[in-house]
Amino acid sequence: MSLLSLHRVTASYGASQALFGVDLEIAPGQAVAMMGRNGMGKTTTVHCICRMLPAQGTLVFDGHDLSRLPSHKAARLGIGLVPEGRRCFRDLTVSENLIAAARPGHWDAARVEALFPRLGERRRQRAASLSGGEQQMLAIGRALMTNPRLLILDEATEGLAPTVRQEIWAAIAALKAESGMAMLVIDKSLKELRGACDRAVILERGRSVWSGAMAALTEEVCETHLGL
Amino acid sequence: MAEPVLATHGLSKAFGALQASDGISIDLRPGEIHAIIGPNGAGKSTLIAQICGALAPDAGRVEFLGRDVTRESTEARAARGLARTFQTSALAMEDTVLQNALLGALGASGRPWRFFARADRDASLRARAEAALEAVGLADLAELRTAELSHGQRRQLEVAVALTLAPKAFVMDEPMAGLGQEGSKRLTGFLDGLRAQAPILLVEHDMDAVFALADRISVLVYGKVIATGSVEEIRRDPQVRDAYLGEEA
Amino acid sequence: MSRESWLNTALLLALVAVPGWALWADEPFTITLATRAVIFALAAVGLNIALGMGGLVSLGHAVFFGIGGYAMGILASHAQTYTALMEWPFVIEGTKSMPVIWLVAVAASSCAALVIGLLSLRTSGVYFIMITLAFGQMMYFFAISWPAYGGEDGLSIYVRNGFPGLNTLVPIQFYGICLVWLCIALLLYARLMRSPFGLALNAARQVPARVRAVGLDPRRLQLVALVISGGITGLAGALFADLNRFVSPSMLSWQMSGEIMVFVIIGGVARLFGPVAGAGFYVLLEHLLGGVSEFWQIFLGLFLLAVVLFGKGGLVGMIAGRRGNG
Amino acid sequence: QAEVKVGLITTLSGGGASLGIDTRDGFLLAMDAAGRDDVEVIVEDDQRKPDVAVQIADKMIQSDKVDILTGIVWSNLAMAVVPAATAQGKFYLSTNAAPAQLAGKGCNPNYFSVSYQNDNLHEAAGAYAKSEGYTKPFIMAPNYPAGHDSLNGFKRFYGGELAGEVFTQLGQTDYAAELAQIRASGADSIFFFLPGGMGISFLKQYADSGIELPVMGPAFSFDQAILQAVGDAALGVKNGSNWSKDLDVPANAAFVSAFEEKYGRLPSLYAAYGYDTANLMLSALDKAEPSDADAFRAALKAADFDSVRGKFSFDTNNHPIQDIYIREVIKEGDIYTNKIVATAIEDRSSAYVADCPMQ
Amino acid sequence: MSPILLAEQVLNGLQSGVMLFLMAAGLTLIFGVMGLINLAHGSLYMVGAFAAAAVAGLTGSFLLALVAALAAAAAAGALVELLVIRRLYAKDHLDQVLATFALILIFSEGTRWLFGSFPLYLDIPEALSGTVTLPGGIAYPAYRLALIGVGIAVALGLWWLNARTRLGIRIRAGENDREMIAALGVDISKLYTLVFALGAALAGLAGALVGAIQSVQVGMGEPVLILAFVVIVIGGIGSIKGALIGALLVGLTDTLGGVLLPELFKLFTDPASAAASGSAFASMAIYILMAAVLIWRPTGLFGARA
Ligand SMILES: Nc1ncnc2c1ncn2[C@@H]1O[C@H](COP(=O)(O)OP(=O)(O)OP(=O)(O)O)[C@@H](O)[C@H]1O
Ligand SMILES: Nc1ncnc2c1ncn2[C@@H]1O[C@H](COP(=O)(O)OP(=O)(O)OP(=O)(O)O)[C@@H](O)[C@H]1O
Ligand SMILES: [Mg+2]
Ligand SMILES: [Mg+2]
Repeated sequence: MSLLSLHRVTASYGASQALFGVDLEIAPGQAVAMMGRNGMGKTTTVHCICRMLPAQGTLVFDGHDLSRLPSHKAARLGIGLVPEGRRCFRDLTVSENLIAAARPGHWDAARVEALFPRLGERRRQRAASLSGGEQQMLAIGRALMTNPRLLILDEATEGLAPTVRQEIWAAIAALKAESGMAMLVIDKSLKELRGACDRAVILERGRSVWSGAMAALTEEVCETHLGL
Repeated sequence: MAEPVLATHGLSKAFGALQASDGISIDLRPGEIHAIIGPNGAGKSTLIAQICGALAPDAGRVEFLGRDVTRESTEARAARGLARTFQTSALAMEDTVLQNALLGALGASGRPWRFFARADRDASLRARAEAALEAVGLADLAELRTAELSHGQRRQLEVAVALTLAPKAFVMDEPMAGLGQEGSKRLTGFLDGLRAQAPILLVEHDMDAVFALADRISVLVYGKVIATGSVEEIRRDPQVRDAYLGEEA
Repeated sequence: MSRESWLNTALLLALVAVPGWALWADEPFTITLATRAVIFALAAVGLNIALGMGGLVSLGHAVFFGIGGYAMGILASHAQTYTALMEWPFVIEGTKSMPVIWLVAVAASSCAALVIGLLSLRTSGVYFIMITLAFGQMMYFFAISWPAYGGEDGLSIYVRNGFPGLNTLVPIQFYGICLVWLCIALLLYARLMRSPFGLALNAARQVPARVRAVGLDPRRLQLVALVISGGITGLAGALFADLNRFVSPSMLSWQMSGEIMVFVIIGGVARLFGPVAGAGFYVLLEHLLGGVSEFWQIFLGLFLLAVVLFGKGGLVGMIAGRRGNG
Repeated sequence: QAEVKVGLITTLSGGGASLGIDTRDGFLLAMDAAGRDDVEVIVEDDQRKPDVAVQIADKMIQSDKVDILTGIVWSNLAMAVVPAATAQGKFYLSTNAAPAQLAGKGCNPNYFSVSYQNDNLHEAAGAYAKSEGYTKPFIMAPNYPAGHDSLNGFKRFYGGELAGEVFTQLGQTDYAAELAQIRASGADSIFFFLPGGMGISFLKQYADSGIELPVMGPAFSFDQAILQAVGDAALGVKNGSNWSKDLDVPANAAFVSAFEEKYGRLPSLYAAYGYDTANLMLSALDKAEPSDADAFRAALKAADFDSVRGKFSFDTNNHPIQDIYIREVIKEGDIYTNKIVATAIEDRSSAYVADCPMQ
Repeated sequence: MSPILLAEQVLNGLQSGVMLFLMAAGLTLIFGVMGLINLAHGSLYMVGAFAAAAVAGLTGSFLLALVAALAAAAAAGALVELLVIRRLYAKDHLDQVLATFALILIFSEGTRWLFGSFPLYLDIPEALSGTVTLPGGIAYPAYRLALIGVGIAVALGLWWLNARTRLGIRIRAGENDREMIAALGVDISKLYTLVFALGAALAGLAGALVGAIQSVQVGMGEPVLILAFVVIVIGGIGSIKGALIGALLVGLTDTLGGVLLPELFKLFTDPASAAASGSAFASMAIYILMAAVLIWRPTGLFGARA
């Protein structure tokens, strides 16, 4: 049984339609990569899952129909979001950012700080004054604080130094291995995605045009759909 | 060796106990792409803010085209021909893509005090704006509202606005961030050609791009330049590998 | 033509048709009412330049409105009593001539806008709202307790000022003057909106950092916008004083600032005819509801609430839809 | 079709509404009693805003074609309306506001104040202070024209030395600083003019301050409507007034009982002025049409009506000549009210008669 | 002026500052925390005062009156949030200004419709009437001392709520990015209703407490509203500490300005016109203070740097 299942999902921003039929299945513990060129609807799909944008079609999470739930209820079912562009709470300190999201479970502030020691060092600093990479770590840590069953990472390594990026990919791998957390990962680095994910979906102009095991993602597929 | 277009001398800036810039001296020479890399929080954006005038340094000087501009405002430096892109897009979201580009062209023309003419009918402004959009591949989206662009498209527009200024030097803070692989490749090719127009000070975490583009690389760690050199030199530098590159060397 | 242009044309035609209707229906007072609406609209067009284009939420526009009013009141009262305004170092006489009064009103209110702008533009957002309010309150309390020109009692000008070739006491003729001014201001607004200055100002409201990065000074743009805005509102103040043949500190009160802002918001911020629709709607509503019940302001409140909650972009937005680009 | 139209502009909404409502109710009480269907009264709310008052006056003159205007409570609104209305040949009968300008240089043959001249009630307090032998009164009023007139009025009839003279801010609600000043000044009495909520606040804070000096003021702060909100704090205060509900005049007794019967509350000053104004107008209408301005003016000037204040006649500036009394705040059962304790000035006209060109 | 009188006036200034803080506290909470410009705050203040006056009139108990004020204002606040304010968060400040301006009209005239146009009676409780003698021989009203106590308690409570509780942190997070805090599983709507009701209750409490020494009448809220805005802007929006210090500054400026400026002018002119012109400047004093503070520090004394 799949943890998250999207079937023929469509969505629009006002009058302009952005999704024209997206299918997506994520099994518990599975990591799925979502790929596609700029503006193809990856983030839009994420917004539909997190109920930040109304969507039509079937959206089921763990047996619950998502399509009628408000955002916070979806999150409480166990969907954790690391949003595109970080969106840390600017005026809150690092530790307040973490506290704001906290829900009981495995992950707490101490564990997050152990995962990203730099956050521990900047505990009392306002999020707005963090460097880009620090903010990104904070956004991941904040999503972990909700103890999700599905972690959505929308461009989570954007703007990070190679070393940090490697750290984050390592953290992602560790998360997957240890806690069996399912993941939906959006990233531009094909190489890293290949290592971290079991399956992949490719979006093009608001449609899922390809999906399958990571292994099946051949050069040709990449060339036709991702322009590589 | 040609005179540097842009140079800093001992720039220092502290935020409380944190020394974000610690005596940074770098320069940018004609025709080159000088990449600044370094771990997150090393002080790259802070350096750019000081170069562009958004932040006043505690000590040190910024020289542009052979003049000390340390005390000049952002707008004065821009008017002298220093163009920047922002790490997080700073665009007029309610306006169209074209209007954003027109704004750049208007800034470059230095004549905003016209109250009765029509901005979008001004041939020279328009030509400049459209050329820039064309260059980054946004020409088709010119009439779209900027808020409707995807994240990656906004990054492209960010570069386009800088282009309209036809500057003497570019300062770019992570222009690749948010671009897909295809987009990064295109932008890499584009920047490669751009250096003929004006040199580029490039802050970037995309090592593929940096290694492909940079004539020189400076590595910033904890506010200090720990190494400057060619791509090869930097790749080989054990200190840099340790602090920044990791396996990507 | 877009729906908004149709709406604008209809509004303009309605304004031109008012006097005809008033004569036909034998309701001469309608003209005075319409004059009031037109003058408020003019003040609001002024505010719309600062507010809509420049994003400067000024809760102190009554200062400019009031200065315009007092320019008229002071000049006319001196002319009325045949006393000089100033005898040293040179003599300045009062006047009952509208064009001179307008000139003085616009000059004085623009100067005030310049000074207030220089001091206030250091702040932004809610702080800007409050600092403009502060300047408004200073002027208000000053006017109340400053005895020379009537204090709280204000100044009564018994006869409306004159305009060469017109009899301004005839409501239609005075209405004509006001309507012409409104049209001029609207034209100015329309041109400004599309001009290079408008483009830059628009961006300065949204992303000042970007404007700076292209080499323009957002604060200077906003200052100029505020000066133009203040001048127009000041002109409206002079006309308003002439309509009532009276000025008092109530023209300087924060409620007045609030009302001008309400006109803009209910009409539609940054819409060309927003202030016209807003002022017209408000004046009409006030007039019609006033007779309904002693508690008519409850209904006024409900109407305003409905406009905010169910209309996007004010009345103009409700009818004409979202703003087109360019 | 009514032959005479009367426009009553007064404050019916917002903070000052109680004054306007009483004005209107008093006026309409007299109109109802007269039962004349040839006189139509149009009532409109001025919201206490001068520009709205002007607009209503314009409407009444232009569209409703009224002959007579009346009803304004506040001086600043009167200054906005009266000069323009009289300039257009309309009659204005004031039910309350009577600023100095309109009594002196700016007097007008078509403008009649039926209430008083603004200074009168303060003058009464001044006269009373003198007769009581106070030597160091502390006087205060808000810093606006009516406040200045008030203190000048007091000083005009008191004439002695002051312990202090303070102008408070218009709309001020906290008087701790003034109370401290009073305590330190060694005053032997207090005179204040603080209309509306300001007076309520002052009296409550005064009662709680531990200062125990005789207090005087004009009637406005001790009016029927306000007293109930002040409560015990007002007891014993002396106030100058040209009317009181216990004034021993037959017309007054009839008025008070009729008002109470119709509206279920005691009348206030404003109601009394409204009532008198209507009766004055009716008496003149019996003799002449407003369209015959000269005859109507003469009929008004004769003041041939039964005033609830007893003696009533007009001086050359069309302001009343009347007795002005001192009242004391008392408690009658559960109700706080006033009773007359002295006559402060007899046959008082106004200080500005000499400036008025009409002689 | 004797030193003892001056000391007393300083005390008066401080006390009026605390009173102002009481009024401003709820506004800071709503304004600073939720980012909402609530012009109807003054109306909720009025609702509290009227509820208190009505209940005090019926029961004669000041304590019950206070409870009623809190309850009525909180209920009115919650209702307003659910019906109106809720739809405004996504809109810009201007729509909030207009909508809450409309609420003022509805509240004011609605209250007048219910209670009539005449001011109501609300007096201080027997136990707190009269004066207490302070060191230095200053006779000071006991009720005002109690007000100071309440003001300080409210300040501490609010600071604690905002800075130290998870509720406070989440509310502030919501101010930065509502959509994001909801996506993290926080029911921000319910939270905001709660905050609004709390802010309203504080306004109601202030209305009842201050109403007892001032006048309870329609329109009592608006002058207070302006002053409260002045206070929180001087202090820096969103800062409880700022609101307290801003309130004290405004209280001192207002009181001492009113007392000292006429004295100062007496050095130049005769007493009557000195009193007049001194008072004229005094009435502008707090606005001059506010403008000066903002020119010097564009985001108030303790506001976050923009
Ligand atoms: N707020 C919005 N309003 C209108 N259209 C939008 C909005 N956001 C995105 N779009 C449009 O929807 C489409 C999909 O955008 P989306 O952000 O989902 O792309 P994406 O795949 O995440 O791209 P990127 O890699 O650049 O982030 C784009 O064409 C974009 O123009
Ligand atoms: N206004 C500020 N107040 C306090 N600390 C600040 C401020 N701005 C930046 N910093 C700190 O200074 C350091 C340098 O920040 P900067 O943004 O320059 O880093 P960066 O090199 O650009 O990093 P990234 O690659 O992640 O963008 C960071 O540790 C950051 O937290
Ligand atoms: Mg995206
Ligand atoms: Mg950076």
